[in-house]
Amino acid sequence: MIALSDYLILAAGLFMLAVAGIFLNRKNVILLLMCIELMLLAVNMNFVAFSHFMGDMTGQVVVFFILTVAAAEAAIGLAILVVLFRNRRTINVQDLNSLRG
Amino acid sequence: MEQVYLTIVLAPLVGAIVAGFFGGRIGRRGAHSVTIAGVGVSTALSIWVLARFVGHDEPVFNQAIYTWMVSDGIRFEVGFLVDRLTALMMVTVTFVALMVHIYTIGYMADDEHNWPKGALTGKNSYQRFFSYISLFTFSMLMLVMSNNFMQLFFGWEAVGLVSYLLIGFWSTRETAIFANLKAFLVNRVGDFGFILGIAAIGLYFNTMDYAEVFAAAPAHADTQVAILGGVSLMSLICILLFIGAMGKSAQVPLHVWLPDSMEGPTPISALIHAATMVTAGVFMVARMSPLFELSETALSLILIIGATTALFMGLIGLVQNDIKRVVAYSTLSQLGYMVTALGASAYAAGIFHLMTHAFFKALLFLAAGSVIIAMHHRQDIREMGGLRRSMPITWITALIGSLALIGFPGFAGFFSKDAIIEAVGHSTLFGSGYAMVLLTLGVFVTALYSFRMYFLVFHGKPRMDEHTRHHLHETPIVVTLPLILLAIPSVVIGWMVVEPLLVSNWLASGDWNPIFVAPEHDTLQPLREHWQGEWAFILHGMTMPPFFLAMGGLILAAILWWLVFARNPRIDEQIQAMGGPLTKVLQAKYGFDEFNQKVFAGGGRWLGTRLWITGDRTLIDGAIVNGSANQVGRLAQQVRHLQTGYLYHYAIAMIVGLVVLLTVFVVL
Amino acid sequence: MPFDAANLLPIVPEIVILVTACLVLVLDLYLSDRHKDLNHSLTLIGLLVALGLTGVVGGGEPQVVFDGNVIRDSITDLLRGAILIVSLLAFVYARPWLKDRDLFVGEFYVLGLFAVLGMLIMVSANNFLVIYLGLELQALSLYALVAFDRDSKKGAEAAMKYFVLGALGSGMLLYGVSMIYGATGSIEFGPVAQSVAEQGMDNQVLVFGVVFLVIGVGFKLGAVPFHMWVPDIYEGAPTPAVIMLGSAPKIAALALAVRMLIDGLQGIHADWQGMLLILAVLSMGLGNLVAIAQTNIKRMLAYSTISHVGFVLLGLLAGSAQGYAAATFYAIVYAVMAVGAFGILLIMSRKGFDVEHLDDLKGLNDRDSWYAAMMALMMFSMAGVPPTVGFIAKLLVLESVVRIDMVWLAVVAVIFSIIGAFYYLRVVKVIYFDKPAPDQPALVTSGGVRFAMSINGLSLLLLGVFPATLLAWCQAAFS
Amino acid sequence: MSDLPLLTLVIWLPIIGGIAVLASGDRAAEFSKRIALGFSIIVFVVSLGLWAGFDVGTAEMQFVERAVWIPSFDVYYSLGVDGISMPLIILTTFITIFVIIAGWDVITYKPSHYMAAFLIMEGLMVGVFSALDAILFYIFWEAMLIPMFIIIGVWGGPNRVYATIKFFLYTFFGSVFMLVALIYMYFQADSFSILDFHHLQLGMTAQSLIFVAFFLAFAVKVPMFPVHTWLPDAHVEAPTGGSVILAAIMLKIGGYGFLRFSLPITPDASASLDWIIIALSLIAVIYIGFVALVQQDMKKLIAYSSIAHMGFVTLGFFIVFTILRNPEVSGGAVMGIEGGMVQMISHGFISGALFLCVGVLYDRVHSREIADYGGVINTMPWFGAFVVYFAMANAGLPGTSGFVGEFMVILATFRADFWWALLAATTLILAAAFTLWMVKRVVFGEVRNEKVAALQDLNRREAFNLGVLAVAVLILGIWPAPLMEVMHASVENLVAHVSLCKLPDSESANCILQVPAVLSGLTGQP
Repeated sequence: MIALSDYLILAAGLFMLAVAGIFLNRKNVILLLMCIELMLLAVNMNFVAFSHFMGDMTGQVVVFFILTVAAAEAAIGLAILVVLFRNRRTINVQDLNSLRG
Repeated sequence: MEQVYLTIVLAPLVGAIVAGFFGGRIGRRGAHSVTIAGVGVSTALSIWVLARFVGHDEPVFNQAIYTWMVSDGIRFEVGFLVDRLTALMMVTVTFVALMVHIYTIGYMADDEHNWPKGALTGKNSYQRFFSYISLFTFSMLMLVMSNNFMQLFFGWEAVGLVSYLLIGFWSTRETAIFANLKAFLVNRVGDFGFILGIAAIGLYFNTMDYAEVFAAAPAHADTQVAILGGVSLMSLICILLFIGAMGKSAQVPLHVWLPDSMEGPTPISALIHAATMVTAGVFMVARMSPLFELSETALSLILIIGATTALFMGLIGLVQNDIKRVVAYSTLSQLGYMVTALGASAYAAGIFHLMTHAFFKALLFLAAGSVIIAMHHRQDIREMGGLRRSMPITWITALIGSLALIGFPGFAGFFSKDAIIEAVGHSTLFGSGYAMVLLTLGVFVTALYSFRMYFLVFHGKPRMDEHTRHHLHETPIVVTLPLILLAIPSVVIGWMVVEPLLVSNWLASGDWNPIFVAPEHDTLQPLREHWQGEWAFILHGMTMPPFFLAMGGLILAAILWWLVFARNPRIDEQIQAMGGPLTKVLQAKYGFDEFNQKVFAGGGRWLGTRLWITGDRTLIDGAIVNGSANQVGRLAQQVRHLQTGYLYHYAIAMIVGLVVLLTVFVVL
Repeated sequence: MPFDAANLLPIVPEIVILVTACLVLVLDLYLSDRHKDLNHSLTLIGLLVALGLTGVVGGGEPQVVFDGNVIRDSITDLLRGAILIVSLLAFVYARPWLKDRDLFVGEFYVLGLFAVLGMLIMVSANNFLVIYLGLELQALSLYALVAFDRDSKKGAEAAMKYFVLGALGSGMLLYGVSMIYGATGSIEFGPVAQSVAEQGMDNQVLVFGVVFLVIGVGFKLGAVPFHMWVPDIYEGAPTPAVIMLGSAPKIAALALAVRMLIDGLQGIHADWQGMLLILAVLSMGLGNLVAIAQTNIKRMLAYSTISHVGFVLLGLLAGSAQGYAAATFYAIVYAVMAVGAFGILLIMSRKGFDVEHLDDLKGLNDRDSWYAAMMALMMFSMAGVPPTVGFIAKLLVLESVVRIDMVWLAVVAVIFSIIGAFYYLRVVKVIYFDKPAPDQPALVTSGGVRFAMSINGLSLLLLGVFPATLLAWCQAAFS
Repeated sequence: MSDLPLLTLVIWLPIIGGIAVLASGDRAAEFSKRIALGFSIIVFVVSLGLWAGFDVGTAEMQFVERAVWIPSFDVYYSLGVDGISMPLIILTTFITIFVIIAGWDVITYKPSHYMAAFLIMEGLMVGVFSALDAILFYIFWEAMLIPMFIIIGVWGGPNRVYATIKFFLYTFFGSVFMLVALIYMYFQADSFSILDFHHLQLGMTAQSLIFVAFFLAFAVKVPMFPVHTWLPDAHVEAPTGGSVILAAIMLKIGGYGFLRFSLPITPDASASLDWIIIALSLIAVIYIGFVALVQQDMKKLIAYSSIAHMGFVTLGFFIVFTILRNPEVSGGAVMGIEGGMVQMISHGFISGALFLCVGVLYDRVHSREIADYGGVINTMPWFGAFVVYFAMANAGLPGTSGFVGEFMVILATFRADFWWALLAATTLILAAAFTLWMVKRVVFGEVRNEKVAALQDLNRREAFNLGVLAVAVLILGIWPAPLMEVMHASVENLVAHVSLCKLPDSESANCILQVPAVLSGLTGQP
């Protein structure tokens, strides 16, 4: 039997992976978008797990919404990426430092 | 009577205001008429008041005119105390003032020559001068007629103000405006003590009124104050008050301003710096005799200071060549006599000398002024000589004044000075021996410098340049009339006053005695006991050392500066050269000026600069105010670099925040 | 569940905004360049109508509709009104700027309106999901707005940063929500509050979730150390985008905090109080400090925002109705000040010239003393100098802190506000004491803009002298 | 007459006037100046109503107005005056007239803004003196900074930016702590009424902290050493009118604060910490006296002289405790405070006049350096006479108002301690030295240069300004009784307050002052 805690630990792991990805990655902005998706997935995992173990459907409904939002978010993110590339000819994270101080 | 007294005080003030504010409109004639009228009214009324005291046993007037304010139960009032002492002072003040007013018409007649071209200050300077001297008369009357300490201080400072204005009257002269600043500041040092003395009275007596303070004073005779390990309250109060007197009456070491004050026009030297204002200190101490009698410490101090001033300031007079400065040092020396009298509890004698001195010293100054007018404002006695021929009235009156000054038997100064020396001789206080010796020697010195000046100015060959010599002539009537009018009292006042003042205690009226002398201090008692009339007094005086010393001085002066000088005009310098270092010390005036200039003026500026630069600018502003601002700015510059611009650093910051919050709130 | 029209009544303002947004979206396709003004007018009308309807449907007892998903209570009414007014001003100020730069297109209005809609939804949300949706609607619109000027390098970079960090922020918020769902078994505020009250502070999962939640709120508000996006976005984004995201969204972020922390999690107030305390002190300190070092006025205002957020948090952490009211008052006042300040920057900009540097404001008093006075009012208000309302706001917040015996915190706050006063004064100095650069043309603005700015600036004074009404509303919201 | 809300009128009339002047704008500058002058005169006349209707027999607040302002927060628009604040209000309305007149011809850059700033300033200052609600007080107190900040910054000298920001931040720094203290007391008293604060019982720790907070606020304003350094800078850079208002009134607000807040609210803390203030006051008198001596800039010199004179004010206020503690000394506490008050009023006239004098010169020569002048009296005899007169007043010459306060404070200080009095009395020498030395170098002497030679004497406006102030100085100097009468009851009530132990019963052992039996019947029981 897989316990609730196992799901939570997995989700937490995924979440940490996503967060780590955001701050370890210094190259490609697209990787950041993927990490964000991953983070939302970790949250979804939590919701589904809780929903299942509590016998409450709310959590799963929430997941649907989050997935939709994630899709919209990805769209916007990619759009910004295009603009960025159009302007700077690079999507290197390390190059994004003209605004600072 | 209140109206009379108010008129006496206010008439000169009205004159001053009219002449001061409307001087341009009423012109010279208007200005001197209105001020002389004002002072004339005061003089006449003062004489009338004195006459009433003499003839009708006028009761003592002690009343408030109005309440200045009330605070904490203490009433501060403006009011008059008019008793016989006051009446005497009023007459002295107003009479000399009137003389000076009249004299000024002549002295300031061509004052516009004293101003640079185009200076608007020179335009109505004549009227302004009259306004000032009338204002002075008002202030001085306020001082002597006051019945409380607050008003005393008012008059005290007001005469100081007018003195300041008049010394610096010729405001374009650097020396004049230096002298007036100096005079004011040195006087302020005295006032510093004076106001503390008043504050002490306020604390222990809870009133400012003379009569109430005097009445309560004996109860405080043994009160101790916990300052500096405990001093007697009365000593504290008296010494503080006396510091004020030292400033105003120019006693060592606060005398330095008086010689410099000669930068002012001569009439005011006569009025303020000889006859009246400088004697305010003497008057004040006499007025406060009920207090001073309770402190032998203060009396001893007064004795010593007075005697020191009397002799050592006289000595400086020997080496002065400016006609006014000689008289000025003579004034210092005579003030020393008066103060010494006070120290010996011979207040009456002090007041007596104050009076006689007022007349003959005013006379001497005005005579000197007359000479100065004739000499076209040259004041060096080495350039004079033989003036007796062209200026007979000035000559005679100056001679009378000089004789009065040296205490020639029969002249006014003789009575008062002899009384003082005798009184000091009977004093048993600490320092009285010292004082006795110095005063006696002082008589010799006085005669010497007075007649040195007299002979150099009026006898011998004329030494001035051709142009001046040709224009030498007696000064106009407005100048000589006051000389004559002052010469009369210089001769007779001693005869008239000595008996009532010193012997029969005329000052006391009824149970009110303005001068209180403790029986054990009563140094005039022997004089009273042996009193056999003025002639006997003179004859007795002529057997005493002071007489011989005075005569000796006179004869020596005659030999040196009349007989020898006629053959050897360089005798003056030769004598001074013989003095060697002594002369140097005298010429340097014992170094007081230099010391003050270096230590107080220079030191004050040095300290001020240090405090300003180091304290205000460097420490407070530099280090703390701007320093902290700069530190914050620097910190801000450093902290802003945390914002690196890199996305992942931003993310790390968030993660760090997360971890910290988790650690603090979940783990712990 | 049968359809019930009564359900729709409380959310009529949102519906109006949605309709307006859609209308503009469609209409824009058919409008020639000369008639783009219609977008603007339509938007303003939509906002005004929504504002009016807010008044109409507002008041009275709280209404919970849509199966407990949406609520309309006095907080909703107040914040809705504030958001609409502030957004209205923002749109008015933005127009000349857009026109000057050939950016006067429908998208701006659509995105802006959707952002407003998102904020309104946040204000009306009654569960974690709805509030999240509102948040995302607002955030996604704003991401796009930041990148709105397609040719701006800075804008693109700012948008990217905003997007990534924003996503990270909402990710964390969401993670926190999931934990709370797990701990309480509900995502509705009411049941959550009930459950929390029963469990108390023993439930570690709950506290764990709250930490993430606070981070989410902190991020949206821009509290240190989750503030890093704020200065970069303020500097990089085109000023009309900044005015949109720097004003009303602060009110929405406050709503986020109020709904989640107070409506949902009041039971573990002691826990989040400590967290907010840390954030508040750091925000006030860092915000005020670094602002001093700025020469770019937009960046400076960004740091100033951060410091103000610290003050808002002070009110929240006090944990009393009085404190919440103070925080709300503060947030509303701040939004009004911010929209005015950025409005001035917009007004002073012209084709080819953006007001970026402090020096660009030089001699504003000589160029137009009315605007100068308005800007000075904003600055004094931000510095908290009476008689402007900024002072009242600070006073209320300090009062709520002293009320819970945290005098030291009040002292810390005022010390930082002294530091803060310096850079606001510097702005006034530049406006009043410096002479304008020689080749500055006169400021030409339309009457509407001038009117709006006058209302905006004078309201700070008016609210400062008569704060009672607004304060009463704020207090009513939490009584 | 008495039904009119006089205080409200005196506060708001000038503010309305200021707005009217602003509205009239610079295009009709002459017109707007007239409006400004008209308002300032009307306000002065109205404020005289306060004097006329004042009941000197009571320490109760008079002309009280009270309206709810922020109900949920217990903040009231509550005004009232007693004998301490009323003279200061009249001083404010009086001085403002001269400021308006002084700026008439001189201010050419946006004159209407200049006048408006001063009118608004006037209203705010009157507000400070008449507010009975702590928050209202604080609002006026801080709001005052804005017009002053603008005045110095816009119409000031070359280094004005540094000076005005320093001024603002210094004062702001001082006052924010007071705000925290006020809020704290609100929770203790359940009210923001200042009079309720007077009846608070606070522990020693709380009192001490509140005292420190108040001290910071008021000491900066007064200003006391070592937080005085903003004043010389502000004065030097400010336009003439700014300097006048700053010296004549704004400094007084600090002194007023000590009387209204520090002394009655925290008497025990004040009693135990009074030595700090006394020490700082004496430092102000002596240290600043020496610093003033070496100033090269006339305005700086007068600014430093102001600090020294205000040192007298704080000295007069805080020797109270030493006097009350000493059972052997009867009375003196009232005199000290009254002396300080008189000193404040008098300093308002004198320093205002002196700054006007410097302004007269500055308008002609555009220099404030002493070295640029010399022999001014030769070309400006009337002006020279005024300068000498006011300088004498500044040096505390009897017969002028400068003497009254100084005299009373020295008398009262003597009751506290001989050495303090000795140190305080050095002002007689120092003040005379720095003032008259300046007079000597500027007014007297030979005409120094062509600029001085080309000077024109006072015009009618300047002569009017200086003349009226001179008369005021003289009247106060020769008859201060009316002023004293006005403040008697209030000051006595204040002294009664400070001699009460306001520690809670548990700490009553620490009471430094025991309530003397005679001092009962305080007004306005809690």
